[in-house]
Amino acid sequence: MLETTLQNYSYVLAFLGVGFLFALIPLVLAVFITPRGLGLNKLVSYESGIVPEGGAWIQFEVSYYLYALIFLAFDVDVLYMFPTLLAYGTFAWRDFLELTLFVGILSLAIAYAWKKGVFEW
Amino acid sequence: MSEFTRYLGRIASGAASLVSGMEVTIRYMFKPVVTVRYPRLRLDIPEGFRGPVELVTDPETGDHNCSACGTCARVCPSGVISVQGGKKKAAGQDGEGAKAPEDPFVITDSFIIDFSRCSLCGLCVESCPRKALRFSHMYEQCGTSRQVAVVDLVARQKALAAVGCEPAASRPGPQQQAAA
Amino acid sequence: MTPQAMLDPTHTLSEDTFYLNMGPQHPSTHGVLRLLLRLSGERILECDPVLGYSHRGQEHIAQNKTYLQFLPYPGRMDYLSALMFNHAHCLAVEKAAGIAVPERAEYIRVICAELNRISSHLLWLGAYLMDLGAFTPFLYCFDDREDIMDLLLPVTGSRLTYCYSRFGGVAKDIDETFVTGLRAFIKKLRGRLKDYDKLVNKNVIFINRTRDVGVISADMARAYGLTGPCLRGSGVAYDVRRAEPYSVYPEFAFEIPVRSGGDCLDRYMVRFLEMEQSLRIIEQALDRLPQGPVAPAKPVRVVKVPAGDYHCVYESARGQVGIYLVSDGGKNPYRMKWRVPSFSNLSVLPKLLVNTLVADTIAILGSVDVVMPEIDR
Amino acid sequence: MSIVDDTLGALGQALGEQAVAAAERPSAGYHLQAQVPAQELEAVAAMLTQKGFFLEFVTAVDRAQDLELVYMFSQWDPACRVKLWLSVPKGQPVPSLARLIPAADWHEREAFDMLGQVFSGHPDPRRILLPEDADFHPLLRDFQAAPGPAEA
Amino acid sequence: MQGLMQSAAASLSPTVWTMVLGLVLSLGFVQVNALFLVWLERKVAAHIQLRIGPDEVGPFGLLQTLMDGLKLFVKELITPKPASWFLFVISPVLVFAPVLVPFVVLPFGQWLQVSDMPEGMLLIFAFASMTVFAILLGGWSSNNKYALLGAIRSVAQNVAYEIPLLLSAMSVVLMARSMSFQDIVGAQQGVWFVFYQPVAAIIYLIGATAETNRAPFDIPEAESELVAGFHTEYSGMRFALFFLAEYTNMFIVASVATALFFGGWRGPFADGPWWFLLKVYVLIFVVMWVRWTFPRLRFDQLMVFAWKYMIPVALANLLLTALVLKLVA
Repeated sequence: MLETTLQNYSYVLAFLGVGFLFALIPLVLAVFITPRGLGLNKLVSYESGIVPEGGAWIQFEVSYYLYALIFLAFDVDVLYMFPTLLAYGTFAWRDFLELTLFVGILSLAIAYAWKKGVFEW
Repeated sequence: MSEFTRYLGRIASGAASLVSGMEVTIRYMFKPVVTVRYPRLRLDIPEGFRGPVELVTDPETGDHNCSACGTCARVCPSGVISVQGGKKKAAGQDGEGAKAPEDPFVITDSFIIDFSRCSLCGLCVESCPRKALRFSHMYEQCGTSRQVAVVDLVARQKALAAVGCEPAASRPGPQQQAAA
Repeated sequence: MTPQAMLDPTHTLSEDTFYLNMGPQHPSTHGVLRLLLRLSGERILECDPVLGYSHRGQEHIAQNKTYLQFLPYPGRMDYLSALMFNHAHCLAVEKAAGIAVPERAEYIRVICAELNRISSHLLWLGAYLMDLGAFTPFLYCFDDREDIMDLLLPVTGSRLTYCYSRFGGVAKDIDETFVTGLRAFIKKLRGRLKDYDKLVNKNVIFINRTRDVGVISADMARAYGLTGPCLRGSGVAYDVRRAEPYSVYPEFAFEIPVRSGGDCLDRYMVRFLEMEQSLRIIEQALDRLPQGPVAPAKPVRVVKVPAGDYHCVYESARGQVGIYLVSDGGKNPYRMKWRVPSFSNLSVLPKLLVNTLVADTIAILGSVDVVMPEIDR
Repeated sequence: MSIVDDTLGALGQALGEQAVAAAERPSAGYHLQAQVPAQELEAVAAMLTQKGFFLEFVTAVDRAQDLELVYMFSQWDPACRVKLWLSVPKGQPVPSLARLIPAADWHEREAFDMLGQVFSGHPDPRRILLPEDADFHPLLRDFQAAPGPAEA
Repeated sequence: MQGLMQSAAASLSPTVWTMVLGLVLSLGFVQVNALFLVWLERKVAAHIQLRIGPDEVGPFGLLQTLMDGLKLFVKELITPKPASWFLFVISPVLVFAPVLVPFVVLPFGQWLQVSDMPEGMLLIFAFASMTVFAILLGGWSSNNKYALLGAIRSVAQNVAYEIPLLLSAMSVVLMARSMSFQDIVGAQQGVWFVFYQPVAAIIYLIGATAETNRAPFDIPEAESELVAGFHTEYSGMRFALFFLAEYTNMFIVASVATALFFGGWRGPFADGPWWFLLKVYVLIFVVMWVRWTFPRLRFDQLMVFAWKYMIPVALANLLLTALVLKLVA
């Protein structure tokens, strides 16, 4: 069992590594092939043909982070459900009840955010 | 409960509107394409098309009818046209011996248009008292400088005649286009 | 913060003011409009439009040309409804100089102007949908527009910047091919409008993007001098063709589509319905097309306008064109002021954009339907 | 009483009978015209706005020593168009209507841009069509355009 | 510990062979697939819009994309001055690196699969969501305002649509009692899951469209608003990598949909990879068809759609599935 897992993850590692190389090599090759430095104006950030006023690295509106926060709470919870589902059916009605309870509490989170107007801009 | 029915109704009506939109696009997908494979295929240029002006070649004389009166140059909104020339004696005729012909013999030395400034309004063609101007059917015009657009129509007509080009070369008929 | 302060070079940017230049080189500012936006996240706090990128001094040109020579220029202001601007110029000069126009020429002018209105609205429709992210309707509209151009090309000689009207008539008569072609086109476009209705007008995404976005009330429209579909979308049934009829418009039965909400969807619907009304006008004009000359026997070359000032209004695709002509009796206009609809229509934008999202900016700007060379002149 | 007569009366009351005149509508394109002293301008404009008029445009005509300012007001339905005009010596400011009528904002900026008419109290007196650093007003009669690339 | 090492070494040699073969095939497939998909997209778009589309290079214009790729390869790589150099350069690599991993578990056929991991489905979702890091890095490091807006939108959108995606997949897991693709496809012997789970299938497809930033959910690169969104500043090969990753991701989500809802490699006459590929490309065609039909949603509407419609419906669907399973069992 452990062996197979190791083997499987060696595939994942290899595919990840090759994917990395596969993306990197053409970029490195391109550096040698492509023309360079034709005109300094190209190096200015694009902003509809006007030299930008101030950079883009600034404090940003909070509403995006709110979404991220709900997501974090939600996604992690949802992930817990995968093992539950795999074991689903081994008990009579207990697992259904537990699943319902879990989903119900999860839904409360959305209902709360909905009521609080997180989704309104 | 009505809130909930409305919620479901919104989903249903929204989905229905999306499906009807997709029906339109899939129907168009199987319609014949409208693209014309230019330059492999060309459309006929209709008679009224306004291309850069050119001098009409008189089929009898094989020459243009311009009398260098300058009406076109005066009426032109953008100063596109400059004409030079005037009444001249016919070649081989002596000053006093020849009688002045009824129609004074006119030579147009040059008829220069600067197409880069032309807006194809048609005032010159309409104002010409001798109907010596018309629109050509040229539509493939490009160049790398403003000077390319400056053309002496008299010189061009002479050059075309010298190589035996048909007077109507600038207005290809449908047959010629199909061959191109 | 006032707009001047925004442009003041000594003004230091605080940590979280986010300025965004939208335009002049931007896919959906419809030409060379530049919007300087101050944002908080994606919410717009302030908008300052910067104009003049395609200013060509048309009014100055008018002072230095004869009335006839200025003829091709108005079509370059609003290049999408060149026939109408061309017509408007002729109308203004004819009225001032008292030049009569044969009836057949008036009918032809109206037919062509309405065709031009449809082609302008079609281009707007396609471009607006493209602004909202749907590319396909754009090409359908261009397909329809192509038919209009194919119809107008043999008659006017051009495809976009027409110069067709002449003082006292038009440059060329229409023939039977044009009339039959036009009748076929009317039938085809009616079918297409049904498809647009299914593809766009009922689409839930489209409706959500445009409903209650950029609401202009009737009072606001009045205060900013809005005209055309922008005004009619706000519930005011004002159309120059009805209010101060010119040419042969009084002879046709047509409705003025009006919507009361004043949002983007209403402006959209007004233009959409106007296309059908234009088709109706064209049909009636074709049915009643009189015989006769299309231009005076002796073409009008030199125009004598008595000294004084004259004002002429015209309903273009974007609203009311006003030509204020001052003559000193000379060959050239002494002063020719073009009151163009887009200029006033755009002036409402800074007010409209406050507290909307970046995506709405595009939706609102598109729904106002501006043509930059018209504004900049 | 028609809207034209009504407005004629109201303008006559505000400005005096001799300043107001009916115009030849079919050729002139407006129904009424009135010469307005600069100090009365805001009051008259406010009065017209109250009556439901909207501002079509503001412009100026160069008359040698003076600028002739033209304000075109219009009523939608029934149609009534009123031309207000005043002559001001070049360089003398005129009160701005921008705060009263938002439409005047851009039109006054254009009049300044093109003819150099200054509107006092304008909230945003920048050029509008020409570049910020332009030092000329092209619609003044003595302005000569520089030759373009084709002529040069 | 020593035993573990030994057993790993013993199992090495067949593993290495599968690995090399799998890598070569996957890499080749990724290339060809991207070329084909770009061509297909352009053809579908063209014909929907009454146009011809590419038809000059190669038969039916099939080689057009190859030529475009070559052109991009020799284009100048511009790194804007204000950008954060290292992150800017590395993010195209990061966006592409994880797209190869799902090919470990994608079930092209009963025997055509590198490895049938028991947690296969989860692996794909895990790596698919890594793309968003690269997009955020790329958009932020560009120091361009359009790119920043695009990147932030992208993150918010991806996290929001991740949840309905997982929830709809859960309904299938619940029915198949496994997360291994072979088991899931095996469970669809008679009837495809799409007939048991139509709601989950629709939610999955919508979520997948959003995850791959395809219209009408293409707000991170909404060209009429944000010019090109997060890849505004990218040129040449760097841009090509974003492009390649996008089209490969499209293939991956469509493959997962095929395996979860449409019976994978099963089909009439003879089971096999041809059925799998056919179904995947049909699904991709539908996604393209949708793209060339609809306008784009606004950002807040997109989020509202996810949180107010997709997630509640997906949750309800999951509970319903659990209940029905209890009742029939």
